[in-house]
Amino acid sequence: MSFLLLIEQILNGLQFGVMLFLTAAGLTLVFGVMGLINLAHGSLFMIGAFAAAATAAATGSFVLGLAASLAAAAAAGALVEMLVIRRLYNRDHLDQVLATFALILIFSEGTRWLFGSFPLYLNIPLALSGPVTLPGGIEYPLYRLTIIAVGLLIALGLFLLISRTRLGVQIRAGESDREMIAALGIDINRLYTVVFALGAGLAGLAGALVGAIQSVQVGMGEPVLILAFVVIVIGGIGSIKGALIGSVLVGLTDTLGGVLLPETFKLFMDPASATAVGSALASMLIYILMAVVLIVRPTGLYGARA
Amino acid sequence: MMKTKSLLLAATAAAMTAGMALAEPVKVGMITTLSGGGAGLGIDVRDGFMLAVKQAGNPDIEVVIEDDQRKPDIAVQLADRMIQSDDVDILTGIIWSNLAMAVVPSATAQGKFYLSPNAGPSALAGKGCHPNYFNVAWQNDNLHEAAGAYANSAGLKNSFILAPNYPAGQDALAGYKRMYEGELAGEIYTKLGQTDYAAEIAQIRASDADSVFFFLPGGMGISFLKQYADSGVDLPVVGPAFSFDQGILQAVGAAALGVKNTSQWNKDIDNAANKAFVESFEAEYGRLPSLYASQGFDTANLILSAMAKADVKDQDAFREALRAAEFDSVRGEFKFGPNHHPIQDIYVREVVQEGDVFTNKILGVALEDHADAYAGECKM
Amino acid sequence: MTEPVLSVRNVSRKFGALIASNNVSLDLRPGEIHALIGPNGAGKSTLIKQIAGGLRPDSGEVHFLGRDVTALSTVQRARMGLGRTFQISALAMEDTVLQNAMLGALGAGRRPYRFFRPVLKDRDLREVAETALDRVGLLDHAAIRTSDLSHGQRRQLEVAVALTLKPRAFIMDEPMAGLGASGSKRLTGFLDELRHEAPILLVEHDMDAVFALADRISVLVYGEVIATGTVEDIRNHAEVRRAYLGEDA
Amino acid sequence: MSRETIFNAVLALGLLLFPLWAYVADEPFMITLATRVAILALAGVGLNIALGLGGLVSLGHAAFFGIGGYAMGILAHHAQSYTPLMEVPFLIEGTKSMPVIWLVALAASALAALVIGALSLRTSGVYFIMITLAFGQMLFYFAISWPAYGGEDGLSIYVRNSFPGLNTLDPIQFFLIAYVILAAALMFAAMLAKSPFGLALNAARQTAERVETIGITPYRLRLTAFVISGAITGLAGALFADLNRFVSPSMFSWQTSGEIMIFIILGGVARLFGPVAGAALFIALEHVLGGLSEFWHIYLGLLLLAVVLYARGGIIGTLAGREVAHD
Repeated sequence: MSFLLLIEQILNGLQFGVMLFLTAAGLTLVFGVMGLINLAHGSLFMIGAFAAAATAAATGSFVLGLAASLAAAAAAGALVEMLVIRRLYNRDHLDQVLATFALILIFSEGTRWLFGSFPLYLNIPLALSGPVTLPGGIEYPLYRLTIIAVGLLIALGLFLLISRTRLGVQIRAGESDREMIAALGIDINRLYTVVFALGAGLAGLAGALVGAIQSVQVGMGEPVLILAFVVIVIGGIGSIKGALIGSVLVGLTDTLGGVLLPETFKLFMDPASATAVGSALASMLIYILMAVVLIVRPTGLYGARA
Repeated sequence: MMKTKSLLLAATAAAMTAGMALAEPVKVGMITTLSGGGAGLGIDVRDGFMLAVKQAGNPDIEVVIEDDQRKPDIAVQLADRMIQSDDVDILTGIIWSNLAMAVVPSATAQGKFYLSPNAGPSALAGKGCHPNYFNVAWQNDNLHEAAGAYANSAGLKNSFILAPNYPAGQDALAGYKRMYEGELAGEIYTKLGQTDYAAEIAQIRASDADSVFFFLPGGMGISFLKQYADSGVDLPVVGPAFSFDQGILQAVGAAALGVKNTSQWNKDIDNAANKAFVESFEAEYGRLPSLYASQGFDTANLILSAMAKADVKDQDAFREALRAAEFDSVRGEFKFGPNHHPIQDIYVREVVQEGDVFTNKILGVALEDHADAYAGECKM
Repeated sequence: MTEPVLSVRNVSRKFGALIASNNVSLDLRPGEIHALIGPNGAGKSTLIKQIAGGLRPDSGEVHFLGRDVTALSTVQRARMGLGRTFQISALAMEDTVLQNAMLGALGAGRRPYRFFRPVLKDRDLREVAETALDRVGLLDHAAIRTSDLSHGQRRQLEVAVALTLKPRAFIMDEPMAGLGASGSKRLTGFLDELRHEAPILLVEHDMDAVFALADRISVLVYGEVIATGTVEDIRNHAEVRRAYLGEDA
Repeated sequence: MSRETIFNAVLALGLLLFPLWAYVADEPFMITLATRVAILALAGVGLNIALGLGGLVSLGHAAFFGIGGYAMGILAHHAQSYTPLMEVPFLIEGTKSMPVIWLVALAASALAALVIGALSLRTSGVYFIMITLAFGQMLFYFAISWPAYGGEDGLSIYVRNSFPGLNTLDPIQFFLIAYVILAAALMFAAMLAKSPFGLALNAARQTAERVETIGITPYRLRLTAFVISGAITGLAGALFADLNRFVSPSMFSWQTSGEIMIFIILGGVARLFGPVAGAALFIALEHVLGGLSEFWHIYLGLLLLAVVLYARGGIIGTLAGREVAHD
């Protein structure tokens, strides 16, 4: 494999990682502040994609679609938080798992009821379509570069939000000590609703951004959910920094593993079985990565709490 | 999981169409995917099937429809119920090969007929064939073989081929290679359910391929096509019809325009039965029929044609009637091979835009009177 | 002088910039009650953890029964006969008082991997557990759910569980807390007897109990032992009065 | 007798009488449904030992369920095709005998649980949930892409495996096999909870520190519980495969792990009959709601939500109230 191709694949891994980060950030935020396992996070991702597709189809504007994804997912998140999630903070993880699993069922079939069983159309805006030539002669899709940029901007925004704003102070207080928040006179119900809606909105935005180059269909959120969990667990639950590093690690492992493993096996096997064995191993690779990280560091790379 | 929509068509239609002499009613159990991500395919099969039943106006056919949720164990459970409790004569409807493998062997072993409107795993065409199993769609490899044949005739010499790493994917690449005579620029198995194909597309770009063949059903195909179109790689793409089907094309949009794909059916096949089918389907459901709908439609008509000739309780006679396949297939000519799989023409289509709608038009025949590669292994 | 049962030798432990234990040395001799006192945050709990095995010192050694146990786990030290009670009750709250005591007996018997016979039908274990409960005065409460006990009763149960192990030395972390006057008087009397079975390293805030019971006292301030001596020595120790008792007075 | 004991007895009797009624009324599918309940409840009983008694929330029990299933599938596949399982270093033939298959399923899943548990138990809390999920996913992807035994298509067994003296193809006889095994597992679980091991494990869940200070290693207790738990779930997997006469990688999927866990939460965590009540309710709901609408998942979701929010402690917790302290 040429050096240039390797660079391009590393870029692809990075890009995949950033896409994962967009979904994982909201999940880790909600977990860190509220201690809530939210299986329905993938559904919010799906809601964002559907809202964007519907809006873009109606208005012809991708940007409006993005705005709609953010709004729809945040609204759905706030609604769910007030109606259901709020009652679950003091429950153990098992109740949260069951309740948010129930939410997946409701969201998935509700979406199918509203939008039908066929995938929706959502494409990237003309201005961002097609490849650009990078230094070194790599042709790379502009939209994917945009995703990398947006993802990094959101990461930066989250760091600033948490380190520099009043909301960030409250979030940090919430992570360390719930009683302290109440003592500080902060309306904890409002804080939780806001954080949950923020996490949901991020998931929705990710759904719209990613949906433009994937398939907008019912059930699109579940594989993403599992990957997002893998990411935040590797990074350490509750840590935005961990989520970013975990995302990139998973993105690189998955992409490079899929490319390099079959090549490696070809060195000592016939090509057909090398491809088969290499691909099989590659599909297990991120889970192997996660298991190894947890065996070495039982609370993830940046997880503080046991 | 059990939605029972018993559709006992009005007995008042006892005015009776000609040829409905045999009064023994036939009970059909349809197990198909109606909820979750893959529901579109099952809904199409169901709608096509029920359209034919409705048009026949035959009061002697009763259809029980159930949702398998694309889960093998649910499909088995439904089959058990239909066989044990509903006492159906014929089972049909399954979309996915892995579900078919779960249901078909035991259903046929229990003396039921199974007519496949979509899945055609090689095991059931070869060593595992059964007198009571009929495939009305295709053997899984057929469309891929046709794609290979088309690649030869189009002068493609160096294909890059990819499919998900699971049995149907492995069959797909094997099927393509069976007919294709050129070189392979690369051969990749992707992860089942994969949504991002940047790495694969980079490999395609870096190779010296002159064409791409892929089999990525459902959402995987949509993702691949969108990302491929955006990558700037402009090698010609060939694939089986599954990723260019009516239900999917609207979601892919312009990214699919011009792609050549192989199919045993298209809405512009020129015969009376097909014209009537396309028109009546659009009138009934307000959308264009898909490949899957056509297969459901043909399956129902095959059953109806056999009912007209034999009593379902007389299994040997009914089996002969099915094997004769004397119905007006929307594909034109249709007959069964010795292993009860179709011998049929497979066409090359191109994705085009008609007004706002993306659809396919036929370019020519890729393989004429094509049978499958496993018939020889079938002993029955 | 007899060989000490337990000895802590030059133990130090840091958490970042905080020095939790600074070159601490102390020992526990047969038959004695050695009280460890000090203001909150002096590093008593950290020291206890290093003795019992939950935490490894950065440097220094812990010896128990003449053996260097610094590298041994809590479980190994417990099996050698180090009995411990917790400051914040570590009891199975959903279980009955008797079950908690039997748990101790089970640990002492070293045979927890039995899957079939109900543990409550094991006469030997039951006898050990009931004897221990009787000694702390909880036998009447044997069938009560532990979470329904008062705080004082939970301390008693802590002691009872430690008793079932028949340890060679006790480490007790504030057993008097929450007991009330009569309760702590009874426990004081009980510990006074108990020292003849095995010596006790006693961390306690109740100074009346400490002065009544202790043969020797060590005072821990900012992770350092500033004084060790008899009750009289400590009462008269100028630095201790200043650093510690002075605040109390 | 406590209310929970009465409820358990009613449930046990009901699960036996329902298929007997179906047998008399000639409703063989109802027998199949009851068999499904019994087998899935068995899987739940297995998980409940880790989850309820040991506090080990495993989202990877599909691994053991699938291994049990494939133990059946692989052995029966070789027996069916008259090919040996392996020839070197010594000959192993396939088999169609249920007892042998069960033993292999138990042993294989116990071994897998030993390895997975030994690594996973280094973590705790949510990390434990996720690392067990990771192992389940590894096996899932392995099963899909491993062509020798059918990959995603799975393995079909044409005739159900045999049990000496019984006709396993007769639904009621197969039901009775499953029921007896479930009953045995419940008895074992009840005994385990009261045994010395159960006492120590239960204490380790509540206060690991205490267990250490009495000289017992919590890690080993938990690992033992995890192995027992995995083995029982593996046995359920073998029976489930025999019920369907089919195995496929979907038995390894994370949804399967989730479903087994949901039976327990629905029924009542750490309740002896929790998995039975949960599996029965879940399957009854599927059966009834499935007939109402194409979008019946919405109703199922709403019902599950109602149970979490308003029926705390699951069905048994609601009906029987707070658990009485043992003895």
